Amino acid sequence: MVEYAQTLNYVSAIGTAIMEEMRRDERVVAWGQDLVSMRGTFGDAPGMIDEFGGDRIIDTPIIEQAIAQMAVGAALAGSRPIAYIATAGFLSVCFDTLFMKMGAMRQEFSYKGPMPLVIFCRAGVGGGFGADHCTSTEALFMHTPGLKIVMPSTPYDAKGLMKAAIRDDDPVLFIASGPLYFGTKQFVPVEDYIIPLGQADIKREGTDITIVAWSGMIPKALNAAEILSKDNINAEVVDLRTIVPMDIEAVVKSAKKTGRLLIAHDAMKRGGAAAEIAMKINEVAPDVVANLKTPIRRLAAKNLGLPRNRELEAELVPQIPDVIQIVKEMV
Amino acid sequence: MVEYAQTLNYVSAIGTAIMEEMRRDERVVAWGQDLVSMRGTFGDAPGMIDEFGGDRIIDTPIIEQAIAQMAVGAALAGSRPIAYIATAGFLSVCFDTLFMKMGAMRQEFSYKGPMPLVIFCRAGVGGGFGADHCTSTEALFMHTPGLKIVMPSTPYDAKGLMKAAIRDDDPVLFIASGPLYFGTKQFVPVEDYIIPLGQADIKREGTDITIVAWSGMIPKALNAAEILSKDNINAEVVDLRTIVPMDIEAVVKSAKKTGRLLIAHDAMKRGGAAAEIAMKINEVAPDVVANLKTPIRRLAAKNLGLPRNRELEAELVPQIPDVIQIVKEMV
Amino acid sequence: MNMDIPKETLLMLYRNLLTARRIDEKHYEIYSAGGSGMPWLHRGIGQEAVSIAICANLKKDDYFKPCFRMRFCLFAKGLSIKDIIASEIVRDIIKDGGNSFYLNPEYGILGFSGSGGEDAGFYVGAALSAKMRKTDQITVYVNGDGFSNRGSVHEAIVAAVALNLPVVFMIENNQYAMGTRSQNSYKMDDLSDRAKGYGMPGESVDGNDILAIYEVVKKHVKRARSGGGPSLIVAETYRLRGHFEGDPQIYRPKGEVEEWWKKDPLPRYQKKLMDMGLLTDADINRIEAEVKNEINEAAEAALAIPRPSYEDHVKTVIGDL
Amino acid sequence: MNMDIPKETLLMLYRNLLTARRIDEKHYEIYSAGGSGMPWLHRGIGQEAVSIAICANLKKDDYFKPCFRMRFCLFAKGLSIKDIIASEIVRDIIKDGGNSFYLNPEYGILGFSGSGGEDAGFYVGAALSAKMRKTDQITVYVNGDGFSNRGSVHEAIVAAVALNLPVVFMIENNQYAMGTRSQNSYKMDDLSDRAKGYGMPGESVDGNDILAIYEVVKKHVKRARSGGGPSLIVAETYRLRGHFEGDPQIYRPKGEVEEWWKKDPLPRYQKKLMDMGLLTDADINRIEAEVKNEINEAAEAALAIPRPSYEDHVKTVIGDL
Ligand SMILES: Cc1ncc(C[n+]2csc(CCOP(=O)(O)OP(=O)(O)O)c2C)c(N)n1
Ligand SMILES: Cc1ncc(C[n+]2csc(CCOP(=O)(O)OP(=O)(O)O)c2C)c(N)n1
Ligand SMILES: [Mg+2]
Ligand SMILES: [Mg+2]
Repeated sequence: MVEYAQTLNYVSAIGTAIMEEMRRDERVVAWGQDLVSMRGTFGDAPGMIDEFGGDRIIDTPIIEQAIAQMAVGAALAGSRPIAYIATAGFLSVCFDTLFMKMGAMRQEFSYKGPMPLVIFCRAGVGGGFGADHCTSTEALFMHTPGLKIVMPSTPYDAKGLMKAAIRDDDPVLFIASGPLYFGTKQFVPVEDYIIPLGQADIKREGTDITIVAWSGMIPKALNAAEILSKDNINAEVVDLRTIVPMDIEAVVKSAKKTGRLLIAHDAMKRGGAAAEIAMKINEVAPDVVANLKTPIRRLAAKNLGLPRNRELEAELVPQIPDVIQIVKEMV
Repeated sequence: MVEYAQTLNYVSAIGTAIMEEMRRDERVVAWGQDLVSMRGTFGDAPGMIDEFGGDRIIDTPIIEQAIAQMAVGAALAGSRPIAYIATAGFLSVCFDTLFMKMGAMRQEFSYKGPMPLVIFCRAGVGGGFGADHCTSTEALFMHTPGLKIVMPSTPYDAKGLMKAAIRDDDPVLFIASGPLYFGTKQFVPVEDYIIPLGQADIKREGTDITIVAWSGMIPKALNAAEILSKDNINAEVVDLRTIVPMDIEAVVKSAKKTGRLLIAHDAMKRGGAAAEIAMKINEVAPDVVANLKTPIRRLAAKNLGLPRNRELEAELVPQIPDVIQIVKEMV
Repeated sequence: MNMDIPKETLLMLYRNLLTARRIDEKHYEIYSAGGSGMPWLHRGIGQEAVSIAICANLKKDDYFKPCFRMRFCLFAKGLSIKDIIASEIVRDIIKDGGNSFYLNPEYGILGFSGSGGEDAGFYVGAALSAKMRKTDQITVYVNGDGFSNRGSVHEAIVAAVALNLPVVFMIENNQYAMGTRSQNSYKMDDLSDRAKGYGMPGESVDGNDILAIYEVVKKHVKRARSGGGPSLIVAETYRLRGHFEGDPQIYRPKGEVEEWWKKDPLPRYQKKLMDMGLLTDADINRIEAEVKNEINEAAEAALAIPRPSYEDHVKTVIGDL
Repeated sequence: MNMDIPKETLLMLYRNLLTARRIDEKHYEIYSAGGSGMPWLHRGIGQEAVSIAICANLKKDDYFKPCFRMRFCLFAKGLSIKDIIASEIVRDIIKDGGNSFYLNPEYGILGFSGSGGEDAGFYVGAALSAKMRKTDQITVYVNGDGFSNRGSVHEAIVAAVALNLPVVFMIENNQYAMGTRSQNSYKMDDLSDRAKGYGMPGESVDGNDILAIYEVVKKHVKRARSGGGPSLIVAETYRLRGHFEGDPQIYRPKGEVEEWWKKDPLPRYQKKLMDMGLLTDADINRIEAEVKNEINEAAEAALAIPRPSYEDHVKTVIGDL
């Protein structure tokens, strides 16, 4: 029986996961900008900075390239680092290391050893802070060899997945959702649990259409599903949770059941993850695709750089009414 | 009547295009590593370095971030720069400027003015030089707002497209194919011609299957098509030439004619351009897709970092026999 | 030493310094009232002397990027105060026929990177373009003590040095980058020693003494304009407010802010001008009233500009949607 | 000054210097013969003294990244010559049970970036890890004069300085980065002034004088190991061959190569040891024969290792294909 002892918001769930792992394994260390000086990064994980700050959690200057690179070196040297890059948009500032080295380097040199590291960042769509702070960048890393990508949508998932990420021997990119940071709290078990990477989760059962989404798109999809249910449209919401590895079987199974498939994400449409997911399903389950009642569709941001303007941003990035509309078109 | 006066290889066709544009418009300038000191970058475009070297063509230190960024600033300041980043793999070294600024910045700030610049680089698959030197990176830029992508496969196209790129008022990423640099020479008109961005070209007419490809994959597709023709399989090869904007109509038209569609590229499969093209076709021409004789397929590199080893690399990246095999599976 | 600055310049500096202060306060007022559309606010109060002194040394078409939190000082480069405020509160400046403080080549504003320091090369590239176009335009490129550490800023300096470009680099050291003290990033007493690593001249200046900055910038701008190549100025100042409005500032030693308020550049310069006999109480009151009036009118006009509509925005951008 | 270096060390340095030279020549021989699988060759002849002197100051588990063209010197860090050659000619070292010179944490080799300088942070991160793990491991990180300009190298230095990490940064200035003379990138007489920009110590040394390098590195390594923090050494040397084999080298001033051949570190050190009475003609011949023999055997063994097969390669990598 699971004992629910704490109600945590999303960011504190992440902080708690990291703190528990730091206690469990002294090789786990963390660095980034203002982790210690501003204390807010790990939410209100109690005592975290007092316990580890300055020693195993350290602040760095504004040097994202070094922050990411140091994780590679430290992981190879025997630590299990968590490197904090504040914003998913800033991943492009240290991109060579993420794209060409972190996952690819061991493959390039046929190296068998572990490279246990987590890049932890926050995707920021919703604030209207402009391209750098708000762009969702997961599609870039989907096209990156050897990098796992975690994008949770709830405190419970965030804690379990962060623990899995830290214990993984491969590099993991953990993209938290900024808008969910201080969202709905959830009971999160005190005891140790992990959610294995590569397992999707059905966040809402339904019969008429499958909506595949992740991270900040999940609450929007769930909200849309609630509203649609009043019109007797019963949507199933599949939360991928990890983009790489991807639980394509779960998607296929759901699509087979509902007969319709919509893939929705905050990131820009052209070259986005939805295209890959759709193609993948065509490859692994052509029969299921052939039997769909309507072609697979995708809902994603317009092919434009995000503006410095919250309302304009909301026009470019899919919102609840957009989900409702496209579902109605499909059903 | 077109007057054929010069036989040029691919790289000299590019150099000739740049030289002609520099003569035509004094705002056109170029910089990068060793353009002047090593002279080879523009092929044997006659007299180019003597005419412009040190003045309008300059060498920089090994500072790719600055090389790319300076193009943005200079373009806004009234020049029409061509910034040379030696290898398409190194684009990840200056990625923030390419991904978040070059195309996105004008959109971020609702800016209407021009930003005429060309990033010129060479994609290197084929050499076995490892991930950094050989990785094909176009999919990253397909997911980039506001950036046009040119990837020619012949000297004729290379010259006409480079001229179009230089005259374009938007930023253009020109990814030349390293393996084609010193490949087959072609008659290239002396007089001024441009090939508009966004027009695909049918490099081989066929009736049984459409192979969509670009850049270094085109010769492989054409070779495969020749071999397949001996088995009475008649493949049509559509050369996209520009990835953004994409001539999706040409692809649809060809697929409608042949009834089968294969998309092939050198880049890694997961999150690659083929997925986007397939999804796009599903969106714009669901009827054509519904009538295909077999599902759309893609042929791309394995989801791995490229090794420092020519033979292994060739195992990971599609070769002529791979094209032949998949076509035979489809027909 | 300041005696050779013409009286009009001295008074112009005063008026601009005061204007900057009041715009910053106006932004805070609008932000606090809510509903304006500003997603956040990073105030620049107390640091205005640096940008104001720089602008006084530049021509309209010189290239200048101030510290991100000092963008509002670009009025001193020629932008209208209305456009400054409209930029900050995210109005449809384009449709209004105005000039955004983010991207505006006519005024030497070549974009602004949210990933701090990524724009360094933009401004150096403009200097290269100016050299190739044989104009006498120069660049002043400023970052805070934090972003100045970034690799892209370094590469931009390497480029400017190697190509001998007319660029004055500046670090506006306000002692903090978010919660990180600059002394925790730099292990040297004088940040302008950074210049020695590139073989270019560098010097530090009191960033709260507007005339001192004015003179140092003048010297470096002159050097750049006459082909002398790049150099570095470090202006020592202080961030009097939190990183953003709402920052609990747990990282501040007690009493530090109070100490720095005593060095506030505005009253300091006011006193200096009074001591020099260039400013009376009556002048002060008159200028204050004029500036306040100007800013109130500008703010009202800015607030009256509609937010950009999706349709108008999309018209300004390229690409298939 | 060199008199306190033990005789065995002096002779070990000689043997390693000679071995390095002969490995480089062996690589050239194999490359020229063709068919080995080497995709290209960037020779390091004439620069060997730097890496050999560094290795003599390091323990097996210290972190060390040499200049990319000097990787073959890693035999002096403990790798077998067979593994060095096998790495260079792209054999299946993993299956053979050997150690690649590209990525090998056991020997302090933490990967090698084809985009030069991108690995700077890897090696600094290892130093941070060592500090956190409370070991006494240190890092020596070397780049050429070219890659040393990159922003990622700068950020790695900023990190090492801010966090006071045990890292000795080095620039191996062989006067060229491909066709670009280093004096066209750096506008200073002494490249080690770069250190001043970070507030860390820096010094230059004759990169063709193995004992001079040995002593300078010893000093800096000791400083790093005892918690003194990062520093910079610039070794002045020369690239005697083209950037790659086949480079037409149109950028070289006439006679320059010939001048630098006169400063070749190998005969120079040989003469010094003879002058010191530590080496006779007979010794020289004996060592030469031993080294040659060792390398020939290693090369033969390396060439006998099969190229990696696709199946074996894929077994070592993760991810769905
Ligand atoms: C590349 C990048 N990293 C991190 C941030 C987040 N960030 C915004 S402002 C800031 C501090 C900047 O410090 P400084 O340059 O000293 O300017 P100041 O805030 O003091 O004016 C940081 C870290 C960012 N915007 N860009
Ligand atoms: C980021 C990056 N830019 C460019 C290159 C191409 N390149 C390979 S070696 C080299 C020159 C390096 O010069 P230096 O660091 O002085 O080393 P040296 O060749 O003199 O040993 C260049 C530019 C590269 N590999 N990586
Ligand atoms: Mg600051
Ligand atoms: Mg060199």
